[in-house]
Amino acid sequence: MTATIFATPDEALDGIADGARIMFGGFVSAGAPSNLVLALKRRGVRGLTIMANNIGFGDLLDELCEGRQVAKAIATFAVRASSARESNFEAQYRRGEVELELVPQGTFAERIRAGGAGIGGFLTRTGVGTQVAEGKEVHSWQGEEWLLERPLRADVALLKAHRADRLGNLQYRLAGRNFNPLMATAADLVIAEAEEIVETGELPPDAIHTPAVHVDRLVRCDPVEVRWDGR
Amino acid sequence: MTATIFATPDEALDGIADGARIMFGGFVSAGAPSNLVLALKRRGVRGLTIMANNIGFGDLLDELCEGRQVAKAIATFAVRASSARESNFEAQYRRGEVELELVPQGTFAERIRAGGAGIGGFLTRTGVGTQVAEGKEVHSWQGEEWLLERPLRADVALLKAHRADRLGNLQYRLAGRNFNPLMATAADLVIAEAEEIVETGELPPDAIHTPAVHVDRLVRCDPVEVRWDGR
Amino acid sequence: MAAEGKARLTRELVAMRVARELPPGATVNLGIGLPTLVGAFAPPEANILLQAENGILGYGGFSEDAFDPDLINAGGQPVTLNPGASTFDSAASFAMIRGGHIDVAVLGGLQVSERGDLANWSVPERGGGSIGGAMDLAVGARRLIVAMAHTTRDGQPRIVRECAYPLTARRCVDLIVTDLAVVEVGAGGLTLREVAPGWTPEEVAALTDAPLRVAADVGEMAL
Amino acid sequence: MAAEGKARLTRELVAMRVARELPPGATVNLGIGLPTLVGAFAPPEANILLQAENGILGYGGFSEDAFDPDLINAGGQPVTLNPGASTFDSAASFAMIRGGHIDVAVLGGLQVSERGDLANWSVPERGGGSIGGAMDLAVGARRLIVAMAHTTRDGQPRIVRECAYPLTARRCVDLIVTDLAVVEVGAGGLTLREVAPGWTPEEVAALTDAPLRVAADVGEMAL
Repeated sequence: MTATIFATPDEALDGIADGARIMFGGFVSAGAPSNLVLALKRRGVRGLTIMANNIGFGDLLDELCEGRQVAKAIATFAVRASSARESNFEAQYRRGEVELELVPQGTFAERIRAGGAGIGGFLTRTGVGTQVAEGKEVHSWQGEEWLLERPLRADVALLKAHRADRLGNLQYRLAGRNFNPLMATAADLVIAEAEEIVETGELPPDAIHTPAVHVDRLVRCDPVEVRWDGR
Repeated sequence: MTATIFATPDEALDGIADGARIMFGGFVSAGAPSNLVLALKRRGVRGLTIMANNIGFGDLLDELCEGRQVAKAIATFAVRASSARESNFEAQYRRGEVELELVPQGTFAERIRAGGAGIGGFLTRTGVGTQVAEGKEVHSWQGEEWLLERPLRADVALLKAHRADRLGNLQYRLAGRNFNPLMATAADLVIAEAEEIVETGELPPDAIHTPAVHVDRLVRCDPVEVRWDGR
Repeated sequence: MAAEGKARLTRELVAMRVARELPPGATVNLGIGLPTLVGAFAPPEANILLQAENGILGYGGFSEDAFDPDLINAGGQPVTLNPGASTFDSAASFAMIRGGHIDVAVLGGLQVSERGDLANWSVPERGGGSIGGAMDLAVGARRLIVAMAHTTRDGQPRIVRECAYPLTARRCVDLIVTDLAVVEVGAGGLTLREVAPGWTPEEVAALTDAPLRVAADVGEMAL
Repeated sequence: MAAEGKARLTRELVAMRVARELPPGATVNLGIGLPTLVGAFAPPEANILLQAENGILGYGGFSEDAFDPDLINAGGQPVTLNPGASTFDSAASFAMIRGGHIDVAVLGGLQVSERGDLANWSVPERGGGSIGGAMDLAVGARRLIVAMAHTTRDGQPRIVRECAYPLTARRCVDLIVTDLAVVEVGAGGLTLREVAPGWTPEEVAALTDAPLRVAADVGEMAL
């Protein structure tokens, strides 16, 4: 289906309700759908399960914790080993108010890809013999041990593209690509903010990173300035 | 490692010996490394296991069968249901002279990707209840049956790129991409023919389809004209 | 039998009937053979996005231009690209297919069983056949339409109780469109929805091995 | 103990020593913290290709230009791109890492065991930690170098018989470079290869929990 273009990020989130499972593209400052995150904060929906590479590391997701909108996070960076500085998420996590599933980054990426690709599970050596293996099937093959990891899907994916066309094709820029194209395939409703929306046909077919079939809603937004200080 | 550039496709095949397991990019006429296939024919190595989407359907791989170089094929199109026309491969297959492992195309793609990505196996619904399931583990999960499919790797991958840079980055053109970027990750030695080789730095980072880390050898070749008549 | 001399629909008319099943904006994969004809009968205003499993979304008609070896559909036929077309590798293409992102697939068939099992890739007595993307499409597409001749050349039914030919996938077919009829596959078996002009439900049922329930509102095939 | 007052190598000197381990043309991933310093000490003529797991191959030094949020390494630091750099998604990036396409990974460490087990992501008494890409790199890189302080701030050895902290991966470390020593991990255990200037093998062994075999040709750390 052709993507629908919305005038504001708030309108683009129409229908997202309490308890939604939401994926967020982005890696620290790169390719994060910050306009959509801020609109989700304004929307005030609660009990969310959020899936993102990081929360509280140069992203705006931690702001969702201000209003206690997050019930659970699935992430690769969410808790610091040092207590130098504490995010809202960490404080709530340490008080037992939010749940956290910490996932190795490669497994996180692969699980999302599997969720979008109709793969029912995959075997990886990552995590064998660690806390990550707890409760998972271990397979032996070719003299190695492998964990069976399961696909990850969401109700909604919120993405940040550099450029979109009106049909819904997306291009990302440099390290802004990261999890965005994977999440585009793994959610029932896919909403992307783009810095620019061009006419259909302007993007060369070989240079499109996410084909339009994966994108339901678009909104044009100037990027929100975000910078992590590394702490 | 930076790619090494060779003057001719014959020199680029240096070291390939009898019994090699070789992947070939390409889908019918699109993105097929025909110069390298013809060089492999001239090289005369035998007992090959070849992995390609198709053999004898608008490709030149069937010519390898003229000199009986192929011992086994892993492919998705190799035998016609009609006997209207017979390729060398089909004739040899029907006489029991070559071995054939017929694979669903999506499973073929995913197995190669798994081979390049360190995945020890994956679950797919494709092939359940068919001949393809013979000898494979069947898993039950979420009320469905899934086949456990294993990764596919090769000694050598022969690829066709549209454009390369001297470092080894590759770009493909339109439907010429197909299996090429997957095979680039799944072989010990990766050799690509390219219609053009440009200076390193000329390809935009976001428009590179195969990063240079995957490519060992390059050779510049004009494409060989191939067209399938559909029979 | 009187029905034997009657005219059956041409391949083009079967394709035209299939095209009416495609909802506006649908993403559709057309298999090799008869199904490739369907694209030409989808009205442009329906904005159908055609996917080819060799890595194209948004291809158009068959190309009349100079042959471009890198611009073919999955049947090897030269095609054009519509505005907004994108290209991708085979893993991404089958992630699209197997991940449920294709609304409708149209495949050719050798046999379809009353449960919706499909056999479409191998004729053992003719020495085999090839799988291509058929098994992936049969399993992954949200809706699967099989377009085929109602009987073999020597008059044997292709809609059967059990497939004799090697299966492509089990319980995958949603609708069968033949040169004689439109048959829906449901939990309770097969329902005859439409018959070709000039044919009666009884005549179609006589050329069908599997039991056919005749729909209360059975009509002539809408072309 | 007399050794306690002696100077240890700075983080920069540890990074410099690690850089000497990178073979020309190697594809290298540098973990967060001390390892990110290694890039600056690799000579340009070595043509090291730096991979960042957030999706860059071929990044260069830290950027002094206006901050570009889309051009950061996996530690969130702004970087430049060298000619020939490419960018890709996280699945492709970890396919590169887990598929054995990274020649060397350099990671920080909390503890390394005599068998080469690594613990580097969690300090339970400080409330946890995060995994990031560490587990994937530890398992997937062809060679794993751990760069860390030889002891904790309060003098406890980090090279131990058994890791007390949660593991990153088992039997994954090939070489340990600390502010006191270079230690090789082999099938038979740990071998002390080099000591920091002014330190004796005995002094280093005294600050090491795991048994250390002293190499016959043990020397001063080559910087």
